Amino acid sequence: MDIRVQQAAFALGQELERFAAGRPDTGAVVSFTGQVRDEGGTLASMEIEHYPGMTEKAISAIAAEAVARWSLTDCLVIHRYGRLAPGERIMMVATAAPHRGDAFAAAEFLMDYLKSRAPFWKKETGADGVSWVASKEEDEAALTRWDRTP
Amino acid sequence: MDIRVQQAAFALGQELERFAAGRPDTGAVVSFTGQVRDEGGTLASMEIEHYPGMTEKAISAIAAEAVARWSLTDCLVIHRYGRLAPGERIMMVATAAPHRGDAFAAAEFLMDYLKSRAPFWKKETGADGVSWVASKEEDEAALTRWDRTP
Amino acid sequence: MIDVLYFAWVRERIGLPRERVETSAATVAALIEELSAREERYAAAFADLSAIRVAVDQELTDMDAPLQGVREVAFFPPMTGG
Amino acid sequence: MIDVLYFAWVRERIGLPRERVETSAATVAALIEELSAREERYAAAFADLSAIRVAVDQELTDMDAPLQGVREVAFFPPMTGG
Repeated sequence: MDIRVQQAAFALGQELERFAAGRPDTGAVVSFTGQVRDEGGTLASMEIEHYPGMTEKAISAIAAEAVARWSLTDCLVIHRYGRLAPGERIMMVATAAPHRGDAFAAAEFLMDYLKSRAPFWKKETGADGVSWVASKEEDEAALTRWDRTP
Repeated sequence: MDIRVQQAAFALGQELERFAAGRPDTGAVVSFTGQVRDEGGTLASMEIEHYPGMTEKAISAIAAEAVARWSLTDCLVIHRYGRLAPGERIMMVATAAPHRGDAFAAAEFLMDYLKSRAPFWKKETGADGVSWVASKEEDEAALTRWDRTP
Repeated sequence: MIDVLYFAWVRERIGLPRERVETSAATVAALIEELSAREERYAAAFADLSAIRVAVDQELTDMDAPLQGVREVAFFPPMTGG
Repeated sequence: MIDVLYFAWVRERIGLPRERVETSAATVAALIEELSAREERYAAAFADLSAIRVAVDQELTDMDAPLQGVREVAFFPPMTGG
Protein backbone atom coordinates (compact mmCIF):
# COMPACT_ATOMS: atom_id res chain seq x y z
CA MET A 1 0.00 0.00 0.00
CA ASP A 2 1.52 3.26 -1.13
CA ILE A 3 -0.21 6.59 -0.37
CA ARG A 4 1.26 9.90 -1.51
CA VAL A 5 -0.11 13.43 -1.16
CA GLN A 6 2.12 15.85 -2.99
CA GLN A 7 2.32 19.14 -4.84
CA ALA A 8 4.69 17.82 -7.52
CA ALA A 9 3.59 16.17 -10.74
CA PHE A 10 3.91 12.39 -10.97
CA ALA A 11 5.01 10.22 -13.88
CA LEU A 12 1.88 8.17 -14.63
CA GLY A 13 3.54 5.66 -16.95
CA GLN A 14 6.52 5.04 -14.69
CA GLU A 15 4.31 4.72 -11.62
CA LEU A 16 2.02 2.16 -13.28
CA GLU A 17 4.95 0.28 -14.79
CA ARG A 18 6.60 -0.05 -11.40
CA PHE A 19 3.33 -0.87 -9.64
CA ALA A 20 2.47 -3.69 -12.06
CA ALA A 21 5.93 -5.23 -12.28
CA GLY A 22 7.42 -8.25 -10.55
CA ARG A 23 4.33 -9.64 -8.87
CA PRO A 24 3.56 -13.09 -10.27
CA ASP A 25 0.46 -13.56 -8.09
CA THR A 26 -1.21 -10.58 -9.79
CA GLY A 27 -3.40 -11.32 -12.80
CA ALA A 28 -5.13 -7.94 -13.04
CA VAL A 29 -4.02 -4.33 -12.63
CA VAL A 30 -6.49 -1.44 -12.89
CA SER A 31 -5.52 2.21 -12.88
CA PHE A 32 -7.52 5.40 -12.77
CA THR A 33 -6.09 8.81 -13.61
CA GLY A 34 -7.88 12.11 -13.05
CA GLN A 35 -6.94 15.05 -15.24
CA VAL A 36 -7.94 18.73 -15.28
CA ARG A 37 -10.47 19.26 -18.09
CA ASP A 38 -10.22 22.54 -19.94
CA GLU A 39 -14.05 22.88 -20.07
CA GLY A 40 -14.03 23.83 -23.72
CA GLY A 41 -11.11 26.18 -23.28
CA THR A 42 -12.79 28.26 -20.55
CA LEU A 43 -10.76 26.92 -17.62
CA ALA A 44 -7.60 28.87 -16.85
CA SER A 45 -6.43 26.88 -13.83
CA MET A 46 -7.49 24.73 -10.93
CA GLU A 47 -6.31 25.14 -7.35
CA ILE A 48 -6.58 22.17 -5.00
CA GLU A 49 -6.63 22.81 -1.26
CA HIS A 50 -6.29 20.00 1.26
CA TYR A 51 -6.07 19.37 5.00
CA PRO A 52 -2.47 18.37 5.73
CA GLY A 53 -2.36 15.62 8.31
CA MET A 54 -5.95 14.52 7.86
CA THR A 55 -5.58 13.90 4.11
CA GLU A 56 -3.04 11.09 4.48
CA LYS A 57 -5.05 9.52 7.33
CA ALA A 58 -8.31 9.65 5.39
CA ILE A 59 -6.79 8.11 2.25
CA SER A 60 -5.04 5.40 4.27
CA ALA A 61 -8.33 4.48 5.94
CA ILE A 62 -10.10 4.29 2.57
CA ALA A 63 -7.30 2.15 1.11
CA ALA A 64 -7.30 -0.14 4.16
CA GLU A 65 -11.04 -0.62 3.70
CA ALA A 66 -10.51 -1.56 0.03
CA VAL A 67 -7.82 -4.08 1.00
CA ALA A 68 -10.17 -5.57 3.63
CA ARG A 69 -13.08 -5.87 1.20
CA TRP A 70 -11.38 -7.30 -1.88
CA SER A 71 -8.57 -9.75 -2.63
CA LEU A 72 -5.89 -7.24 -3.55
CA THR A 73 -2.18 -7.83 -3.83
CA ASP A 74 -1.47 -4.08 -3.67
CA CYS A 75 -2.87 -0.60 -4.09
CA LEU A 76 -1.48 2.84 -4.83
CA VAL A 77 -2.94 6.33 -4.41
CA ILE A 78 -1.22 9.55 -5.49
CA HIS A 79 -3.12 12.84 -5.08
CA ARG A 80 -1.76 16.29 -5.83
CA TYR A 81 -2.64 19.67 -4.36
CA GLY A 82 -1.79 23.23 -5.39
CA ARG A 83 -2.24 24.97 -8.73
CA LEU A 84 -2.79 22.86 -11.85
CA ALA A 85 -3.22 23.81 -15.50
CA PRO A 86 -5.77 22.21 -17.90
CA GLY A 87 -4.56 18.79 -19.03
CA GLU A 88 -2.43 18.27 -15.94
CA ARG A 89 -2.89 15.11 -13.90
CA ILE A 90 -4.58 15.53 -10.55
CA MET A 91 -4.32 12.05 -9.12
CA MET A 92 -4.09 8.35 -9.80
CA VAL A 93 -5.09 5.12 -8.12
CA ALA A 94 -3.95 1.64 -9.04
CA THR A 95 -5.11 -1.73 -7.76
CA ALA A 96 -3.57 -5.17 -8.27
CA ALA A 97 -5.42 -8.44 -7.69
CA PRO A 98 -5.40 -12.07 -8.78
CA HIS A 99 -8.67 -11.50 -10.68
CA ARG A 100 -10.13 -8.58 -12.62
CA GLY A 101 -13.39 -8.25 -10.70
CA ASP A 102 -11.59 -7.39 -7.48
CA ALA A 103 -9.18 -4.96 -9.16
CA PHE A 104 -12.03 -3.06 -10.88
CA ALA A 105 -14.33 -2.95 -7.84
CA ALA A 106 -11.56 -1.77 -5.52
CA ALA A 107 -10.45 0.98 -7.93
CA GLU A 108 -14.01 2.27 -8.28
CA PHE A 109 -14.50 2.11 -4.52
CA LEU A 110 -11.29 4.08 -3.95
CA MET A 111 -12.39 6.73 -6.44
CA ASP A 112 -15.90 7.06 -5.00
CA TYR A 113 -14.53 7.53 -1.49
CA LEU A 114 -11.63 9.80 -2.46
CA LYS A 115 -14.16 11.98 -4.26
CA SER A 116 -16.36 12.66 -1.22
CA ARG A 117 -14.48 11.53 1.88
CA ALA A 118 -10.90 12.74 1.47
CA PRO A 119 -10.37 16.40 2.47
CA PHE A 120 -9.66 18.02 -0.89
CA TRP A 121 -11.41 21.07 -2.34
CA LYS A 122 -11.12 22.31 -5.90
CA LYS A 123 -11.33 25.94 -6.95
CA GLU A 124 -11.55 26.82 -10.63
CA THR A 125 -10.45 30.00 -12.32
CA GLY A 126 -12.31 30.38 -15.60
CA ALA A 127 -14.30 32.69 -17.83
CA ASP A 128 -16.78 33.44 -15.03
CA GLY A 129 -14.07 34.22 -12.49
CA VAL A 130 -13.11 32.10 -9.51
CA SER A 131 -15.43 29.50 -7.99
CA TRP A 132 -15.28 26.50 -5.69
CA VAL A 133 -16.31 23.27 -7.37
CA ALA A 134 -19.61 22.14 -5.86
CA SER A 135 -19.96 18.57 -4.69
CA LYS A 136 -22.40 16.56 -6.79
CA GLU A 137 -25.35 14.68 -5.40
CA GLU A 138 -24.41 11.80 -7.67
CA ASP A 139 -21.01 11.54 -5.95
CA GLU A 140 -22.68 11.17 -2.58
CA ALA A 141 -25.17 8.71 -4.08
CA ALA A 142 -22.31 6.69 -5.58
CA LEU A 143 -21.19 5.75 -2.06
CA THR A 144 -24.43 3.94 -1.28
CA ARG A 145 -23.70 1.23 -3.82
CA TRP A 146 -20.88 0.03 -1.57
CA ASP A 147 -23.22 -0.49 1.39
CA ARG A 148 -24.37 -3.88 0.19
CA THR A 149 -21.40 -5.23 -1.72
CA PRO A 150 -19.04 -7.50 0.23
CA MET B 1 -9.58 4.04 -31.31
CA ASP B 2 -6.42 1.98 -31.45
CA ILE B 3 -6.61 -1.84 -31.69
CA ARG B 4 -3.48 -3.97 -31.82
CA VAL B 5 -3.09 -7.75 -31.90
CA GLN B 6 0.55 -8.67 -31.67
CA GLN B 7 3.06 -11.27 -30.57
CA ALA B 8 5.56 -8.72 -29.21
CA ALA B 9 5.53 -7.36 -25.68
CA PHE B 10 4.17 -3.84 -25.16
CA ALA B 11 5.43 -1.07 -22.89
CA LEU B 12 2.51 -0.57 -20.50
CA GLY B 13 3.76 2.69 -18.97
CA GLN B 14 4.63 4.29 -22.27
CA GLU B 15 1.35 3.22 -23.83
CA LEU B 16 -0.72 4.66 -20.99
CA GLU B 17 1.37 7.82 -20.84
CA ARG B 18 0.84 8.42 -24.54
CA PHE B 19 -2.84 7.48 -24.41
CA ALA B 20 -3.60 9.89 -21.54
CA ALA B 21 -1.57 12.83 -22.84
CA GLY B 22 -2.65 15.93 -24.69
CA ARG B 23 -6.39 15.58 -24.48
CA PRO B 24 -7.83 18.47 -22.47
CA ASP B 25 -11.44 17.22 -22.82
CA THR B 26 -10.55 14.04 -20.91
CA GLY B 27 -11.08 14.09 -17.16
CA ALA B 28 -10.76 10.35 -16.52
CA VAL B 29 -8.51 7.60 -17.85
CA VAL B 30 -8.96 3.97 -16.81
CA SER B 31 -6.58 1.18 -17.73
CA PHE B 32 -6.70 -2.57 -17.26
CA THR B 33 -3.69 -4.83 -17.64
CA GLY B 34 -3.84 -8.62 -17.67
CA GLN B 35 -0.76 -10.55 -16.57
CA VAL B 36 0.15 -14.24 -16.50
CA ARG B 37 -0.18 -15.50 -12.91
CA ASP B 38 2.38 -18.08 -11.85
CA GLU B 39 -0.29 -20.07 -9.93
CA GLY B 40 1.90 -20.48 -6.88
CA GLY B 41 4.94 -21.31 -8.96
CA THR B 42 3.29 -24.22 -10.79
CA LEU B 43 2.80 -22.48 -14.13
CA ALA B 44 5.69 -22.87 -16.56
CA SER B 45 4.23 -20.96 -19.49
CA MET B 46 1.07 -19.88 -21.27
CA GLU B 47 0.42 -20.15 -24.99
CA ILE B 48 -2.23 -17.92 -26.53
CA GLU B 49 -3.77 -18.96 -29.84
CA HIS B 50 -5.96 -16.63 -31.85
CA TYR B 51 -7.88 -16.44 -35.13
CA PRO B 52 -5.97 -14.01 -37.37
CA GLY B 53 -8.36 -11.82 -39.31
CA MET B 54 -11.34 -12.40 -37.07
CA THR B 55 -9.54 -11.24 -33.92
CA GLU B 56 -9.05 -7.67 -35.09
CA LYS B 57 -12.63 -7.51 -36.41
CA ALA B 58 -14.13 -8.87 -33.19
CA ILE B 59 -12.15 -6.46 -30.99
CA SER B 60 -13.00 -3.52 -33.26
CA ALA B 61 -16.70 -4.37 -33.02
CA ILE B 62 -16.51 -4.59 -29.21
CA ALA B 63 -14.65 -1.27 -29.02
CA ALA B 64 -17.14 0.39 -31.39
CA GLU B 65 -19.97 -0.81 -29.15
CA ALA B 66 -18.23 0.71 -26.10
CA VAL B 67 -17.79 4.03 -27.91
CA ALA B 68 -21.48 3.97 -28.89
CA ARG B 69 -22.66 3.23 -25.35
CA TRP B 70 -20.55 5.61 -23.31
CA SER B 71 -19.17 9.12 -23.70
CA LEU B 72 -15.58 8.23 -24.49
CA THR B 73 -12.91 10.45 -25.95
CA ASP B 74 -10.77 7.44 -26.90
CA CYS B 75 -10.06 3.77 -26.29
CA LEU B 76 -7.12 1.45 -26.74
CA VAL B 77 -6.86 -2.35 -26.85
CA ILE B 78 -3.59 -4.29 -27.13
CA HIS B 79 -3.75 -8.10 -26.95
CA ARG B 80 -0.82 -10.46 -27.38
CA TYR B 81 -0.67 -14.02 -28.66
CA GLY B 82 2.06 -16.68 -28.62
CA ARG B 83 4.09 -18.00 -25.72
CA LEU B 84 4.24 -16.01 -22.48
CA ALA B 85 6.10 -16.60 -19.22
CA PRO B 86 4.60 -16.03 -15.71
CA GLY B 87 4.52 -12.33 -14.89
CA GLU B 88 4.41 -11.29 -18.54
CA ARG B 89 1.67 -8.93 -19.68
CA ILE B 90 -1.01 -10.49 -21.84
CA MET B 91 -3.06 -7.44 -22.77
CA MET B 92 -4.22 -3.99 -21.84
CA VAL B 93 -7.24 -1.80 -22.43
CA ALA B 94 -7.50 1.91 -21.73
CA THR B 95 -10.50 4.22 -21.89
CA ALA B 96 -10.64 8.02 -21.76
CA ALA B 97 -13.77 10.02 -20.97
CA PRO B 98 -14.86 13.37 -19.59
CA HIS B 99 -16.16 11.62 -16.43
CA ARG B 100 -15.01 8.63 -14.42
CA GLY B 101 -18.24 6.62 -14.56
CA ASP B 102 -18.05 6.28 -18.34
CA ALA B 103 -14.35 5.42 -18.32
CA PHE B 104 -14.81 2.68 -15.70
CA ALA B 105 -17.96 1.18 -17.25
CA ALA B 106 -16.45 1.09 -20.74
CA ALA B 107 -13.23 -0.54 -19.51
CA GLU B 108 -15.17 -3.25 -17.67
CA PHE B 109 -17.42 -3.78 -20.69
CA LEU B 110 -14.38 -4.16 -22.96
CA MET B 111 -12.82 -6.69 -20.59
CA ASP B 112 -16.01 -8.73 -20.19
CA TYR B 113 -16.46 -8.95 -23.97
CA LEU B 114 -12.79 -9.55 -24.79
CA LYS B 115 -12.86 -12.41 -22.29
CA SER B 116 -15.67 -14.36 -23.97
CA ARG B 117 -16.24 -12.87 -27.42
CA ALA B 118 -12.81 -12.31 -28.93
CA PRO B 119 -11.24 -15.41 -30.50
CA PHE B 120 -8.37 -16.13 -28.12
CA TRP B 121 -7.64 -19.43 -26.40
CA LYS B 122 -5.16 -19.98 -23.59
CA LYS B 123 -3.18 -23.14 -23.03
CA GLU B 124 -1.19 -23.58 -19.84
CA THR B 125 1.88 -25.71 -19.28
CA GLY B 126 2.22 -26.48 -15.58
CA ALA B 127 2.83 -29.14 -12.98
CA ASP B 128 -0.06 -31.26 -14.33
CA GLY B 129 1.09 -31.04 -17.93
CA VAL B 130 -0.54 -29.11 -20.73
CA SER B 131 -4.19 -28.04 -20.62
CA TRP B 132 -6.52 -25.59 -22.32
CA VAL B 133 -7.93 -22.99 -19.96
CA ALA B 134 -11.66 -23.65 -19.56
CA SER B 135 -14.08 -20.77 -19.95
CA LYS B 136 -15.81 -19.84 -16.71
CA GLU B 137 -19.55 -19.68 -16.27
CA GLU B 138 -19.04 -16.42 -14.39
CA ASP B 139 -17.42 -14.90 -17.47
CA GLU B 140 -20.48 -15.71 -19.56
CA ALA B 141 -22.72 -14.48 -16.75
CA ALA B 142 -20.75 -11.22 -16.58
CA LEU B 143 -22.01 -10.32 -20.05
CA THR B 144 -25.63 -10.26 -18.96
CA ARG B 145 -25.07 -7.22 -16.76
CA TRP B 146 -24.57 -5.16 -19.93
CA ASP B 147 -27.99 -6.13 -21.31
CA ARG B 148 -29.80 -3.47 -19.31
CA THR B 149 -27.24 -0.70 -18.95
CA PRO B 150 -27.44 2.12 -21.52
CA MET C 1 -15.96 -25.23 -51.42
CA ILE C 2 -15.71 -23.79 -47.94
CA ASP C 3 -12.58 -23.15 -45.88
CA VAL C 4 -13.11 -24.84 -42.54
CA LEU C 5 -10.85 -23.72 -39.68
CA TYR C 6 -10.28 -25.34 -36.28
CA PHE C 7 -8.79 -23.75 -33.17
CA ALA C 8 -7.52 -24.80 -29.75
CA TRP C 9 -8.52 -28.35 -28.69
CA VAL C 10 -10.89 -28.69 -31.65
CA ARG C 11 -7.84 -28.25 -33.89
CA GLU C 12 -5.87 -30.72 -31.79
CA ARG C 13 -8.60 -33.40 -31.85
CA ILE C 14 -9.20 -33.10 -35.56
CA GLY C 15 -5.48 -32.90 -36.17
CA LEU C 16 -5.32 -29.99 -38.59
CA PRO C 17 -5.79 -26.22 -38.48
CA ARG C 18 -7.77 -25.81 -41.70
CA GLU C 19 -9.01 -27.64 -44.75
CA ARG C 20 -11.09 -26.99 -47.84
CA VAL C 21 -14.35 -28.90 -47.72
CA GLU C 22 -16.59 -29.77 -50.65
CA THR C 23 -20.07 -29.64 -49.17
CA SER C 24 -23.67 -28.93 -49.99
CA ALA C 25 -24.66 -28.65 -46.33
CA ALA C 26 -27.26 -25.92 -45.91
CA THR C 27 -26.39 -25.01 -42.33
CA VAL C 28 -23.53 -25.19 -39.86
CA ALA C 29 -25.30 -28.05 -38.07
CA ALA C 30 -25.53 -30.02 -41.33
CA LEU C 31 -21.82 -29.43 -42.00
CA ILE C 32 -20.97 -30.77 -38.53
CA GLU C 33 -23.04 -33.89 -39.25
CA GLU C 34 -21.23 -34.43 -42.55
CA LEU C 35 -17.80 -34.01 -40.94
CA SER C 36 -18.69 -36.24 -37.96
CA ALA C 37 -19.82 -38.98 -40.32
CA ARG C 38 -16.45 -38.88 -42.11
CA GLU C 39 -14.05 -40.02 -39.43
CA GLU C 40 -13.87 -40.77 -35.74
CA ARG C 41 -11.64 -37.75 -34.95
CA TYR C 42 -14.34 -35.38 -36.23
CA ALA C 43 -17.05 -37.22 -34.31
CA ALA C 44 -14.86 -36.93 -31.18
CA ALA C 45 -14.27 -33.21 -31.66
CA PHE C 46 -17.98 -32.53 -32.20
CA ALA C 47 -19.31 -35.01 -29.62
CA ASP C 48 -20.45 -32.27 -27.21
CA LEU C 49 -21.86 -29.38 -29.22
CA SER C 50 -22.46 -27.31 -26.09
CA ALA C 51 -18.67 -26.95 -25.95
CA ILE C 52 -18.38 -25.80 -29.57
CA ARG C 53 -18.60 -22.22 -30.84
CA VAL C 54 -18.80 -21.32 -34.51
CA ALA C 55 -17.91 -18.31 -36.64
CA VAL C 56 -19.13 -17.92 -40.21
CA ASP C 57 -17.05 -15.56 -42.34
CA GLN C 58 -15.39 -14.41 -39.13
CA GLU C 59 -18.60 -13.49 -37.30
CA LEU C 60 -19.78 -15.45 -34.27
CA THR C 61 -23.07 -17.18 -34.99
CA ASP C 62 -24.96 -20.35 -34.07
CA MET C 63 -25.51 -23.84 -35.41
CA ASP C 64 -28.55 -22.83 -37.48
CA ALA C 65 -26.59 -20.31 -39.56
CA PRO C 66 -26.99 -20.90 -43.35
CA LEU C 67 -23.91 -21.69 -45.43
CA GLN C 68 -25.10 -20.33 -48.78
CA GLY C 69 -22.39 -18.11 -50.25
CA VAL C 70 -20.15 -18.58 -47.23
CA ARG C 71 -16.36 -18.73 -47.68
CA GLU C 72 -15.08 -19.58 -44.22
CA VAL C 73 -16.42 -21.50 -41.23
CA ALA C 74 -14.45 -21.83 -37.99
CA PHE C 75 -15.04 -24.19 -35.05
CA PHE C 76 -13.51 -23.68 -31.62
CA PRO C 77 -14.15 -23.98 -27.87
CA PRO C 78 -15.51 -21.06 -25.79
CA MET C 79 -13.05 -18.21 -25.95
CA THR C 80 -10.71 -17.37 -23.09
CA GLY C 81 -9.15 -14.02 -23.94
CA GLY C 82 -8.37 -11.04 -21.75
CA MET D 1 -8.39 25.66 24.13
CA ILE D 2 -9.19 24.05 20.81
CA ASP D 3 -7.53 24.60 17.42
CA VAL D 4 -10.28 25.45 14.96
CA LEU D 5 -9.44 25.11 11.26
CA TYR D 6 -11.34 26.36 8.23
CA PHE D 7 -10.98 25.22 4.63
CA ALA D 8 -12.13 26.30 1.16
CA TRP D 9 -14.98 28.86 1.13
CA VAL D 10 -15.52 28.48 4.88
CA ARG D 11 -11.95 29.73 5.32
CA GLU D 12 -12.56 32.55 2.84
CA ARG D 13 -15.79 33.72 4.51
CA ILE D 14 -14.34 33.65 8.02
CA GLY D 15 -11.15 35.20 6.71
CA LEU D 16 -8.58 33.02 8.42
CA PRO D 17 -7.31 29.44 8.09
CA ARG D 18 -7.10 28.61 11.80
CA GLU D 19 -7.40 30.05 15.27
CA ARG D 20 -7.21 28.93 18.88
CA VAL D 21 -10.60 29.15 20.57
CA GLU D 22 -11.30 29.30 24.29
CA THR D 23 -14.57 27.44 24.65
CA SER D 24 -16.59 25.33 27.01
CA ALA D 25 -18.96 24.14 24.27
CA ALA D 26 -19.90 20.52 24.82
CA THR D 27 -20.52 19.65 21.16
CA VAL D 28 -19.61 20.77 17.66
CA ALA D 29 -23.09 22.29 17.30
CA ALA D 30 -22.60 24.34 20.47
CA LEU D 31 -19.21 25.56 19.21
CA ILE D 32 -20.82 26.69 15.95
CA GLU D 33 -23.44 28.63 17.93
CA GLU D 34 -20.73 30.32 19.99
CA LEU D 35 -18.72 31.28 16.93
CA SER D 36 -21.80 32.48 15.00
CA ALA D 37 -22.75 34.74 17.95
CA ARG D 38 -19.32 36.37 17.85
CA GLU D 39 -19.29 38.10 14.51
CA GLU D 40 -21.25 38.36 11.30
CA ARG D 41 -18.59 36.62 9.19
CA TYR D 42 -18.95 33.45 11.32
CA ALA D 43 -22.73 33.63 11.14
CA ALA D 44 -22.46 33.97 7.36
CA ALA D 45 -20.11 30.99 7.04
CA PHE D 46 -22.34 28.77 9.21
CA ALA D 47 -25.69 30.05 7.88
CA ASP D 48 -26.47 26.80 6.03
CA LEU D 49 -25.27 23.87 8.11
CA SER D 50 -26.30 21.37 5.43
CA ALA D 51 -23.34 22.74 3.44
CA ILE D 52 -20.86 22.29 6.32
CA ARG D 53 -18.83 19.20 7.10
CA VAL D 54 -16.82 18.76 10.27
CA ALA D 55 -13.79 16.76 11.34
CA VAL D 56 -12.84 16.33 15.00
CA ASP D 57 -9.20 15.43 15.57
CA GLN D 58 -8.96 14.75 11.84
CA GLU D 59 -11.83 12.26 11.70
CA LEU D 60 -15.06 13.08 9.85
CA THR D 61 -17.97 13.25 12.27
CA ASP D 62 -21.26 15.11 12.75
CA MET D 63 -22.60 18.13 14.59
CA ASP D 64 -23.46 16.14 17.72
CA ALA D 65 -19.86 15.04 18.29
CA PRO D 66 -18.63 15.86 21.83
CA LEU D 67 -15.66 18.19 22.28
CA GLN D 68 -14.36 16.91 25.62
CA GLY D 69 -10.60 16.31 25.33
CA VAL D 70 -10.55 17.36 21.69
CA ARG D 71 -7.55 19.22 20.28
CA GLU D 72 -8.60 20.11 16.76
CA VAL D 73 -11.91 20.84 15.02
CA ALA D 74 -12.11 21.60 11.29
CA PHE D 75 -15.01 23.06 9.30
CA PHE D 76 -15.25 22.85 5.51
CA PRO D 77 -17.67 22.36 2.61
CA PRO D 78 -18.38 18.92 1.09
CA MET D 79 -15.16 17.49 -0.29
CA THR D 80 -14.39 17.43 -4.01
CA GLY D 81 -11.29 15.28 -4.40
CA GLY D 82 -10.42 12.71 -7.03
